[in-house]
Formats: sequence, structure tokens, C-alpha cells
Amino acid sequence: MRKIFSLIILIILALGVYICISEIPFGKPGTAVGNYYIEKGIEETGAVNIVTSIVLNYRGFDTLGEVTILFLASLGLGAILATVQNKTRGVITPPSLILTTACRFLFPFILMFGAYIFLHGHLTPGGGFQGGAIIASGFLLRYLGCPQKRIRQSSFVAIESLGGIAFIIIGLLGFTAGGFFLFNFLPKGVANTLLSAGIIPLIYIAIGLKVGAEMAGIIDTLIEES
Amino acid sequence: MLIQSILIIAFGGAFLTYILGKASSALRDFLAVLISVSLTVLIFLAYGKTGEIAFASFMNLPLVLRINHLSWFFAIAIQTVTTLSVIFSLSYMKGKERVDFYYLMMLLCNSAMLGIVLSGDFVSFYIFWEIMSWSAFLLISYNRGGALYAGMKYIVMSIIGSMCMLIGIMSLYSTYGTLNIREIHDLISTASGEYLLFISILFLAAFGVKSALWPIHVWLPPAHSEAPSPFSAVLSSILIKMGIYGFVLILYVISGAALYLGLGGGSFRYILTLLAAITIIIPTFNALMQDDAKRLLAWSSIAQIGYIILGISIGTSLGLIGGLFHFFNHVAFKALLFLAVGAIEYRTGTRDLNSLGGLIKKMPVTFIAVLAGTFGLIGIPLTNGFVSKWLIYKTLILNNHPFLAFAALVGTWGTILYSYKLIHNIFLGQLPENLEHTKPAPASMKLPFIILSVVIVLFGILPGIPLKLINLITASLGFDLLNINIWGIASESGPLNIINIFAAFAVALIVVWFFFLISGKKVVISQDNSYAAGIDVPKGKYHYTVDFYNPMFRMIKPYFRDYMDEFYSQLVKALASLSDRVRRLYCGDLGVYVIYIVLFLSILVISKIGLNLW
Amino acid sequence: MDFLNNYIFYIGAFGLIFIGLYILLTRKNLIKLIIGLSIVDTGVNLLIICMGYLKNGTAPIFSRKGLNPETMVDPTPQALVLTSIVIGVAVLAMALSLAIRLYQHYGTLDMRKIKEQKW
Amino acid sequence: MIIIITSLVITMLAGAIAACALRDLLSAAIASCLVSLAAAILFYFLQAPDVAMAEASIGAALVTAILVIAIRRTERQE
Repeated sequence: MRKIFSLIILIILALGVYICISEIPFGKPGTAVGNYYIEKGIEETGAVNIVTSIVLNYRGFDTLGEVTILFLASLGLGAILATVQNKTRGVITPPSLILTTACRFLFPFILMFGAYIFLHGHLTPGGGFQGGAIIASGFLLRYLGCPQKRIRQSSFVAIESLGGIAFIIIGLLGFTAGGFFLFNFLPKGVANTLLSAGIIPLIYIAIGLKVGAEMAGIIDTLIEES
Repeated sequence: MLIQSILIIAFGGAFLTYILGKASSALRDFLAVLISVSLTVLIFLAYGKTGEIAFASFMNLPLVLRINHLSWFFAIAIQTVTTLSVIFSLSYMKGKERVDFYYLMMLLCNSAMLGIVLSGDFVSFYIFWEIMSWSAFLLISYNRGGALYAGMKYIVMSIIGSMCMLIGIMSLYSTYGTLNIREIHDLISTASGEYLLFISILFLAAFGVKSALWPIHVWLPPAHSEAPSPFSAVLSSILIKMGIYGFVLILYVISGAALYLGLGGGSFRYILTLLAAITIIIPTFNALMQDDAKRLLAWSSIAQIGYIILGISIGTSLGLIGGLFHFFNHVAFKALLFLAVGAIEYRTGTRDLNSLGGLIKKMPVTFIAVLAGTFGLIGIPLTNGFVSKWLIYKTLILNNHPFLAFAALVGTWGTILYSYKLIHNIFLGQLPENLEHTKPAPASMKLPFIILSVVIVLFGILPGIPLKLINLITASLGFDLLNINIWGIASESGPLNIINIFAAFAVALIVVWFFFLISGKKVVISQDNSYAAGIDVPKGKYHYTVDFYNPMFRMIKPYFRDYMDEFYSQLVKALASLSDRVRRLYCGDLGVYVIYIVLFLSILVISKIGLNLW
Repeated sequence: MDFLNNYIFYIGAFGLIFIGLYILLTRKNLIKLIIGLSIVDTGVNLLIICMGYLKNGTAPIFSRKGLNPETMVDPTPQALVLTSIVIGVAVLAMALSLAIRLYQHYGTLDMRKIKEQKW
Repeated sequence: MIIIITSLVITMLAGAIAACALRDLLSAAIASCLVSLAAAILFYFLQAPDVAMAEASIGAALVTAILVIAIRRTERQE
């Protein structure tokens, strides 16, 4: 009964969506603000990757809010799961030597790849969020591969806090230098080189460390007592 | 400067009293009395002054204080009653809990009421109005228990009224760009009739709730009977009169008599007078049926409010004078009656009319006070109530409103009946055994009784003193100046000479006395003879204040239930069950919530497909 | 083929959204609901990216000389979706932690059996 | 080109339907991983490499990992 009802209203919705979408052509030219970003992006921010320049420069406040949400989510996760009692589960089969060794071998490379992604955020696809997620997946691999070795959560917290503080301090330095938050006060440099785009690489480093530590912390909290 | 200092002393004194009360209760009592008395003196000094001061600004709106005869008239009434109530409270509140809080709220309420009558724009008017409403709420529910329910009833209705007023104020501001009462008065003559009617109805709702006009009066009886007695006096004699002030403000100060009379083709005035007449009749007979002394007085207050509104809403000079004078008189005698009942409750511990009786020997001063109060309430000649009721009757008859006049007369008959019930059941009759050792009221309670009794009799004999001031008020509202002398009104339109009435009254008294003398010997029949055929009645078994007016009640009781109260309770119940049904939409099942969202989207889609709305 | 060229992405995006909504509407298991939520999330992201697409366009990165700004796809939806994905994972983690908490308390993940959140 | 995209979309939708239909929560989680993965490739075809990267690393990897951990802490069957 319920399924049929759901299907009927979904079909009605699909019909409406079809009528609306048929008026929107696929692959038409972009919006005016998008064109502005594309045309003036390099000149104004120095970042070759326009998406990066939007995320960190034009809409920097959004990113600050996003980072805050992420922080609050990890905080709330810890708070909710802090009171959960530890249930002893069945014995986990210890990983084999080959797996452990491979994990140990791969772990630094994954970290390095993540660092590469967020360092080159202004030049190539990727950035702080993606790099941070890759770093976190490296930690995930480590947790799965060598479960007996634990990283202390306080070090995650420290890195996370440092990343957040660095972001805000860089933003506030913009206040003193240029009069508004996240003002790009460093020299733009030559486009397409690593040392360009002013504060964007610095912020992406901060975000990358913060996101990586946060995601790894979330995984750590979830995996901790099971 | 004087107005500001009055308000600063009033508000500052209230909080200072509270802080001081934490240290010493004697000092607190002294300070409360000192502040009240000094405020009375200050307001007396402000007599005859007119002026306007902008003392602050709120979001680019100047907050204005102003004083004129109308404000002064209300302010002196407020301050006198509060001062007497505070003096009365000294012994009444002794030994009770949270007395600091009581004094704070009492003085705060007083300050807010002073602020209302002294404010010259609607922003400060509204702010003071809200302070008054909330402090009154806290005082009504001071006793907890049933008082909390009464307080909730009061504050809910009061908030509805305030919201109506706020809408009216905002509408005025968006139309005229100013909230200064004087400026609005200058601008409002350009308003269209519909707009004026709209504003007037909004303010009618706001002030009608506060002054307990008939269909929205239901908060008043429980609130008055549950509040502490000194505050009941303030509540009944002053706080509900703020609604009267509001009526005068909106009908005469802002609209002006000419605009008001033409409002809605005259139907607004017609409906208002009709409501006032209903407000007289129904509450009068409801008062008759009460067994709680304070509840009786509460219903009586509603009825007297009906007289005042009737006088004001007729829209003539004489009617306005009568209404304002009746306001002043009602302040005097209703404060007196509530304080007296408070004193009786203080001494006997009860205010149930069926278990009291025969206190005349035990509390003589209180008896004299209640006698004066009820005489004023009924309107016996030589008390002030007579003069004001005379003026109101005269207005009604002169303006060809025979039915309204009849309603007022019926109200007066009912008033005589319940006043007699009050005075008989408390002071006359047989003294119940458990009240044998009742002590007279303490001195701090007697002082307000004496002052208010003197006021009632003095202004009954020399009505020219207040009438002169009221005449100035009506003159400032655009009416003709009447010729007032100390004995009454000498104008052609409504002559009133208290000497003639006094003479007629004296002659009638002498004639009656004469007949009484020549009608032969009086035969004294003891109570036992008529009731028990000579057999001795055991004391305490027989108490004939119970079921007073019982045959009459059997006739009128089915017709004079508080139908409005029942209507509102039914409304509340219906609303609660409706809300419960609405609440069941939130069933706690996530899938159902998603269905709501998707259904809403589907409705949008259907409207797009079928109706092509955009 | 022309129809596919024009509508295949829309079909994918809306297909995801509707399947996710169907899961939300009919399933009772909390974790299944969360999976449905993440599928809806992906579908919406895909739809937003589709909105900014330009036929035969290039990615908005000036990685080499000679790239024509005229033919670049709109970067604004991409930036927004980047934000959306990260927030999505945060919300998902939060929801899962609540589900775990509920499981520890009631011993079940079935919405129908968790009576105390109903009226 | 269009054939690749169409097959990807079909894979994605099939994954979503599998996530809906499968009673085993772990399988459903893996199916949702498939959805994310296909979506990531579609993002790449839509000229959005940044988003594709984010979707692949966050949507496909981390979300699945969190889901699997959560399923492990609760119960596996629906």
C-alpha cells in the first residue's frame, strides 16, 4: 500500500520535473558570475584553478562556515558516542603479516599524495578537502591494516585546532593588510608556478591538515570501541 | 523636568525598595511609604502645568512625556490610591513571604501607570502599558494556586489586547510617520472614515480588555478576587481605569468629538453605548449572586465601568464630565471597599459572605468606611456617586436615550441589592461564635478608610471642586466651558445644585422622621419569637446570612450565568483538541515526513501543470 | 541518440534523487534511510553540476596556454558542490552516530519499534 | 562517448536500486559506494575534476568506510 502510494506521488513528481527540465537546455553557456570568475580569476587571485579561487577567495566565508560545520560534526560525534558503553565483540582475526607490511609501506605514500593534492590546489584539480580526505583514507587503511597500533586522538585534535586557527589568522591578517577578511595580501606571483596565488596555498595547507585530522578523528571515534 | 523627576523617582524608588528589602524590612516599609507620599506631593505640585518634553529617542522615534489637565487628573488618582494601598499593606503584608517582591511590583505597576498617563507618544505609551500588564500579572498570581490560573487568564487576554494595540500603533506610524499624540491629532482629520474605524476598533479591543468591557471581561472576577487585597484595590480602582484613559485618549484626544460621533455613520458610538449598557446590567446581577466578598466587588467593578463608558461614549460635554467624575468617584469608593474587605479578611481570615456577620460592634471604623463606600456605590445623595450618576442619567435623558437610561437605572437597583447584601452579611445580623474575639482593624488600615470616606462625602457635598478640573479637561478636548460653582453646575444645559438636593433630601428626611414619630409605638419582637415560636434557638446553629436573596436567585440564576466565560472555556477546549490533532502530523516516522515534503512538491507540480500559476 | 545526448545526465541525477526518495519513503531501517539520504545527496550534486555544463567545454583550469575562456564550463556550481560534498559527509557521520546511539539504547534500528519518539 | 556515459548512468542507477532492494546492509553500503564511484566518473565527464576528486575520495571512500564501521557496530540485517 505504502509503496504504491510512494510510487504514485514520485511519478507525479517526476512528471513535473520533466516539464520543468524540458525548458532548461543542457549545455548552454554559463552564468554571468561564472564568466566573471573565469575572465578575472587569474588576474585577481593568481590561482590557475578557477574553482580554487572561488572556494578560497571569492567565497572564502562559505569555506570558513563549511570548515566550522565539519568541526561541529566531529565534535558532536564525539559527544554523542562518548557515553556509549564499550561492548566486547567477537574476536577479530589479526591481519596477516603481508597486509600489515603493505599498509606500513603504503601509508607514507598516501600521506605524501594527499599533501601533494592540497599543495597544488591552485594549479591542478584538487585542494584541501580532497587532500585531507586522502590523508584520512590513509589513516583508515592503517586502522584496518594494523589495528593494534593506535594514534593518540589528542594529536588529531592539536593538528585540527592548529589548522583552524591558521585559517582564521590568515584571514584576520587580511584585515590589517587590506581592510577585509581573507584579503589576498601576499604577492600573486607568476601564474602556473607553485609559489603563486598569494595566500591560497597557505590556506589550503591549513584546510588540508584540518580536514585530514578531522576525518581521521571521526573514523577513530567510530572505530574506537567496537 | 518635574515629569521626568516623577518617573525617575517612581521607577528608581521601586527598585531601591526591593534592594533595601534584602537588608531590612522596616527600612523597606518606610521607604515604600516615603516614595509614595513624596510622589503624591510632587504630583500635587504639578497641578495646572502643561508641557511636553522629549526625553529620549527609540529607533529615531522621539519618546515624549507630556502633562496636561487630563494626565494630572488621572495621575493624582493613581498616586493617591497607590499611596493608601501601600500604607494599608504595611500591616496586611506583615509576616508574608516575598514581601520585597510584592512592594517592587506594586511600585513598578504604579510607576508604569504614571508613565502611561504622562506619556505623549505611543511608543512610550506601549512600553509603559506592557510594564503595567506584566507587573500586574505577577501580583495577581502572587498567592500561587488558583491565583496562577487567574493570572494566566488575565495575561493571555491582556496580550491579545496589547497586540491589537501594537497593530494599531504600527498602522498609525506607517500612515502618518509620527507617533506623537498631538501630531497625530493634527493629522487625523484628513483620514478616511474607514481607516479611522479600523484604528478605533483595534484600540477598542485593547482598552476594552483592560477595562473589562462586557464580552471581554472574563479575566476580571478571578483576578480581582485572587490578588492580594491592597493590590485588588489598585487593580479595581486604577488599573482597569487605564482602559478608560485609553478610551478618552483615542476617542477625544486623538479623534476629537466630531470625528468620533461620525465614526461609521454613528454606529460605532451606538455599539459602544450598547456594550456599556450590557456591561452595566449583566455584571450587576452576577455580582448579586456571588458569595465571595471580593468577587462580588469585582463584578461590581465591571458594572461601574459600564457606567463610566456609558457616560464617556455618549459624546456630549455633560456625559464626558459625568463619566470622568464617576471614574474619580469609583476610584474612591471601590478602593475603599476592597481595602475594607481586605481588613476583614486580615482580621477574620475569611471573605466568604455566608460565614461572616455581626461585625459592626467589633470593627466599627471599618463599618463606617464600608457604609460610606456602599453609599457612594449606590449613589445616595450627599455622596459623590450621586453626583456622577445624576450627571450620567441627565445626559442620557437629555440626549433621548430612554433605554440606556433604563439600563442604568436597573443597574442601580441591582447595585442597591448587592450593596445591601455586602453590608448586611458582613456587619449586620448575628455574630458567628468563632468571630467573638475579632479585633478592630489596625491603625495603618484605618487611615486609608478615613481619608477615602472623607473624600467620598466631601466631593458629594462640594462637587464643584473636582468638577472644575474636569470642566477644564473637557474644555481642552474641544467642548464648551460650563459654568461651575462649588455647589454644582449652573449652566442651562444641565443645572445641578447640591444645595437644592440637600434641601429636598432634608425635607424628605424630616417628613419621614415625622411620620415615624407619629405612627405610634414600636413593638420590639425578639428573634426567637418570629422564627422559633418562642423556643430558644441554640446559638451558632442559626445564621441567617446564608442564602441571602434566595427566592430571587431561583428566578434569575438560569439567565445570569457567565455565558462569556463558558464560551471562552469551550473555545479553549476546542482549540486544544484542534492543536492536538495538528500535533499528530508529527508522528515520529521519518517516511511520513518525507511524504509530506514530496506531497508538497507534487502539489506544486500539479498546480504548475494544471493551473499554470507561474 | 540526440535524446540521450541531451538528457542522459538529467536522467541519472533525477533517477538517483527518486530512488533515494523512495528509500526514504518506504524503508524503516535507520541505516538504510541514511544510505538513501546519501544517494539523494549525490543525485542533487550531479544535477547542480549538470546545470553548469557547457557543450564541448573544458574544465575551468588554465593549466596550459591557449585555453579559451569562452569554452570553459561554469565554475560556480563546482565550487558549491565541493562545499556540499564535504558537508554531506559531516551530516552523514553525525546521523550515523545518532543511529548507533539509538541502537545501543533500544537494541534495534527499526523505526517502527522505537516507540518513544512518537506521540 | 555517449555509450560510455549511458552505461555509467545505468550502472549508477543499478547501484542505487541495489542499495534500495538489498536486505543486507553491508551490501547496500557497497552498492551506494558504487553509486558514488560512478557519479565521480560522471563528474569527470562533466568537466568538473575538482568535484570528481572530492566525490571519489570522500563520497566513495570515506562515506563507505563510515557506513561499514557503523554497520559493524549495530546489526547487519535490515
